[in-house]
Amino acid sequence: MSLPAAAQQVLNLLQQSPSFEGRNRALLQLGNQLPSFASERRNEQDLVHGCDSQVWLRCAQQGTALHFSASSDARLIRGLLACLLLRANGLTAAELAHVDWPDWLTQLGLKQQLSPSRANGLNAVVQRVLALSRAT
Amino acid sequence: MSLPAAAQQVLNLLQQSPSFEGRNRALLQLGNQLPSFASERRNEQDLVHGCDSQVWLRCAQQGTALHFSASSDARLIRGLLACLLLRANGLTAAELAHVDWPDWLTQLGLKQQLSPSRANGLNAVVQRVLALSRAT
Amino acid sequence: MWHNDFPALAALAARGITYLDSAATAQKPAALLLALQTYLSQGVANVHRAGYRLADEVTTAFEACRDEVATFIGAAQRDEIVFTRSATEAFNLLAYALEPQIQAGDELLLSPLEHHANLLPWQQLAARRSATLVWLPITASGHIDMTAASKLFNPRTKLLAVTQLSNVLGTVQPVRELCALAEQHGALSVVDGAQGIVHGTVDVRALGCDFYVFSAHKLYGPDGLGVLYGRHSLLSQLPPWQFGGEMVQQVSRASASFQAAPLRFEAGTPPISAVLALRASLAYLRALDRSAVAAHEAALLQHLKDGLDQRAGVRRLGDSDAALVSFVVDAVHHADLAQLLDEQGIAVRSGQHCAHPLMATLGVAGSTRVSLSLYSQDADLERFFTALDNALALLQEEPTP
Amino acid sequence: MWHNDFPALAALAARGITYLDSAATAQKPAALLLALQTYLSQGVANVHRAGYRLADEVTTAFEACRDEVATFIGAAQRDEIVFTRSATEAFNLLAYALEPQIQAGDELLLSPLEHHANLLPWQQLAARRSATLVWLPITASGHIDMTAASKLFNPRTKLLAVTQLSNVLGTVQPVRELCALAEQHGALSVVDGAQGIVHGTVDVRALGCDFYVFSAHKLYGPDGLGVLYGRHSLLSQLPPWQFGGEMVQQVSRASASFQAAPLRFEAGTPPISAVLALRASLAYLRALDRSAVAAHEAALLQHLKDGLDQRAGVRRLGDSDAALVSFVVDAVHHADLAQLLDEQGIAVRSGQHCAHPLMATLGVAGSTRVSLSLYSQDADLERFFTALDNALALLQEEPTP
Ligand SMILES: Cc1ncc(COP(=O)(O)O)c(C=O)c1O
Ligand SMILES: Cc1ncc(COP(=O)(O)O)c(C=O)c1O
Repeated sequence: MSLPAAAQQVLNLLQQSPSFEGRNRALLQLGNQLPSFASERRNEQDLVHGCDSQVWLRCAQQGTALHFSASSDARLIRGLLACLLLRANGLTAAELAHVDWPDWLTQLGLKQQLSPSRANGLNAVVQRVLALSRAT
Repeated sequence: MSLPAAAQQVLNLLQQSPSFEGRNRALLQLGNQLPSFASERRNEQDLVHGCDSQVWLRCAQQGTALHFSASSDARLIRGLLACLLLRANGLTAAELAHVDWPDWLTQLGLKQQLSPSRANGLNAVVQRVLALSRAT
Repeated sequence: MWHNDFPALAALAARGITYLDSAATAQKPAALLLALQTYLSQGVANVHRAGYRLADEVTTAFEACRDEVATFIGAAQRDEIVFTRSATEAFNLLAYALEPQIQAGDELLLSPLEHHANLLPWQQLAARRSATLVWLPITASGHIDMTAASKLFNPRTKLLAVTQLSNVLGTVQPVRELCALAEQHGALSVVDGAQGIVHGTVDVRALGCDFYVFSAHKLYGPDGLGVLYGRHSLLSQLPPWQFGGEMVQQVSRASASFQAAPLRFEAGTPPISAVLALRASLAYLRALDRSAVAAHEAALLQHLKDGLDQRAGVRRLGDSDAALVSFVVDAVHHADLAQLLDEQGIAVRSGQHCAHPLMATLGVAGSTRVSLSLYSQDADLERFFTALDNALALLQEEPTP
Repeated sequence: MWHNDFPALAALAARGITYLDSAATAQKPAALLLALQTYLSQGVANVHRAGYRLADEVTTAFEACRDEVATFIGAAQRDEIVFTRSATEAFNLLAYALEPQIQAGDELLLSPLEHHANLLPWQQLAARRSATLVWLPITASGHIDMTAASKLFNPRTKLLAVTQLSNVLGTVQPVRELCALAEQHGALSVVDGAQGIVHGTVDVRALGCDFYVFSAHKLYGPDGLGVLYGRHSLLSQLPPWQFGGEMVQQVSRASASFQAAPLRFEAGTPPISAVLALRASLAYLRALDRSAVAAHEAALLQHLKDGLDQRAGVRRLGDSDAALVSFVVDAVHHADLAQLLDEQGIAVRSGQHCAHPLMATLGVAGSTRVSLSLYSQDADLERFFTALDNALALLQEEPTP
């Protein structure tokens, strides 16, 4: 399964900037690009539990392709969300089920962030992505 | 404070027989000499709690001197009780308060038996002896 | 053979102590000591909702133990495993959390073999809810009488609580059959695996029980840690019992919402190092040839039974199937025997073994219990028998008149 | 200076980790590791009603810890000390055991500073008994407002539950004055000493509290162990809460009678090795010059406060008196800050610190908490500040449009 173009871009970006500053500045930029949820769309049912920041996630279907939108009140978390979404968006539910998320985050140098015990809740977000995709 | 004669005797007896067999045979003999409680006198209020065997203890006064009687359904425990009583009987409440029980049991080679956590309850018996003597 | 894996045994041997009380608590394998030492010397952290990598590592290791316990007992899901302070706490959790389900007139079915831990919480629950304890009769050999048992189930039966292996008689109980009966009658089943899990492979799904409880310290693990297994569909419905940090979702001044099971039952800082230590013990056990262990323990048990049966006046209680034997001696008080065995360095249990009703049922004031483990050896039993003979020689002597 | 006594610090340093989360759990002194290793490698035994010398020795050591805890906190009697799984369990024990004394309409007085452990058990109790939680106001500095507090006591006040030292703000509370008010009004007083005991000498009689609670793991002791102190006249009257072995006197099929306190509250096998480990930690602490420790911690705290106050956008929450500081940064999310600090090896707490109502009161979603201990050093704070500056440089940058 080849990478979506957007995912390839984020991969290049993060691999080019392995330093603490570079990586995090890149993440912050990625987060800024995330379309921000209008506050009236931040409803309870889109809230992902288990995150230390508030994370909203919703899913829309275009044909068989799924499109996720997400936001958070924390900027770095938004960057992490962007990394997930750029990898997920445009895939079908079947394709999504086969994404190797730990591998993806390892490639980005962000593997640690996916641990189930992390307060950032990234693991919870991935679970929600999969649950939403199964529900479509 | 000099030892009562009966206590001196039991001390001699146990010190003469330091072996496992000798000491325990002596204890069993001492226990046999303990005047046995008639079963109707084995009432609840004389029962000493915290013993793995059933131990009864009562106290009588002759002038200022205290006389304890005790029994148990376990023979070796009876022997241990005898060791305590031979040391205690005939003393006044004031004298009793000054008896160094750990030292006495150490002299007899039975110090271990007095530990508060021992299921034999010897420590509980000593506490009851003191409580009864204070109550007179 | 395995006994070299348990450093305390050499230390005890050097002091002339023969440890035959593993049913009370087991000695610990070197692997456990190492795991504890490693954790405590490399950096501790509190678990769950980790904000930094040390906490993440510790939490991951902590949660890995949950997986390993689930595998060890054949649970269907990791979130069926709750960590408690002890088996005792697990029973109390159940008795309080199930309270709303028990109504006046309901019947709780218990065996007279139960350890106080699997008796008193139900006795108290019954008192609080005006429910009735109903007793499963046992046979002369110390087994629950299945014919009689099957007649005791009825529509009022709400709960069955039975031990898998009696801590006094060493008898293995027909738990699978009883749980099946409970299921047929719509009653919940609680199995006390405190002893059972130590001496056989456990598969909670094959047993068919709703809840299964054990203590780590008897399973060559650390003290201060128990495990409650609960069937997911039931456990996830139980209300929380203890309240505090980590088990909540939202808290306001007026109210609170709670995590899903198992976290909702693990209020506050859990016994983290004990959980990590249990993980090491389970890894140790998993690496053993468990059928070789079973054969070893069976041979020791036979040796023990035969030896006792050869001694005049000695009477075994029930007919042990595994790991431990209780006995009484005619005209000898168990407390006297305990004292003389102890003087000779034999560590065995004496008394009522936290099972007063069973002792009353058997009509004995107390007994002496010898219990075995995978690290026990024939030489331990030889030393025990020598000490027993010495003790009985004294205690069975005619009293000098 | 004392930091060489804590083996984990070198291991953490070697990994580039700076541990500033001691309020969550403290690293352990070498003395504790040694005590555990000794116990586990020399032979373990279960405690109480010992039939043999190994069990007697372990029980004696176990009970000696009770004496040492009593001395450590100035209790009048050793039997005022109950061992629990944690501070959390101690609060739950109290909230259940005091339940019969709480009637509909009674008031329980709490501060909004309370950790969930000293809030949720009372919230639940209030719900069960239709009692009311009444909240003590706090000042801007994060201290309970005594003028306001004194007006809240009234004849319906049945219980006061307050923390000695806030785990979020580091503020020391006027506990002695509050307990005196409680006594005047015939209310029971419960003090949460989980943080307080770590950073000052405690004398429960001088405090005048009825109950005092702490966790061993924050006091340089083992996890899996808490302590409940209860004034003898009160503790001895409380009904038991958990039921099982060791806490009983007599048990029949129908009923049971129980030991006196503290054993009646210690059902089942207790966390024996943790109790022995706590004993080692207390011995270690007793040997320290505690005024030197206090001076060291005070200097570190000042260093921390000054450093934070120098940074633009950083706002401390409350005005800490001891050991820990929480802060927020304008326009920076605490979760983002946590992540960047962690990446630089700084282990600090981030979030709501198990004190949701306090965060709501303060109007913040979360905060970053730096907490100190006797083994903390100025160099730890320097590393923290460097990391903080690096993180804020990124997070306070204007977002590229
Ligand atoms: C059969 C049985 N159940 C329950 C228990 C209670 O275990 P714990 O004291 O570890 O809670 C024991 C331990 O003696 C036991 O043997
Ligand atoms: C003030 C306070 N109270 C109670 C607790 C609860 O302690 P534990 O989790 O050890 O039960 C904590 C620990 O975070 C605390 O800081």
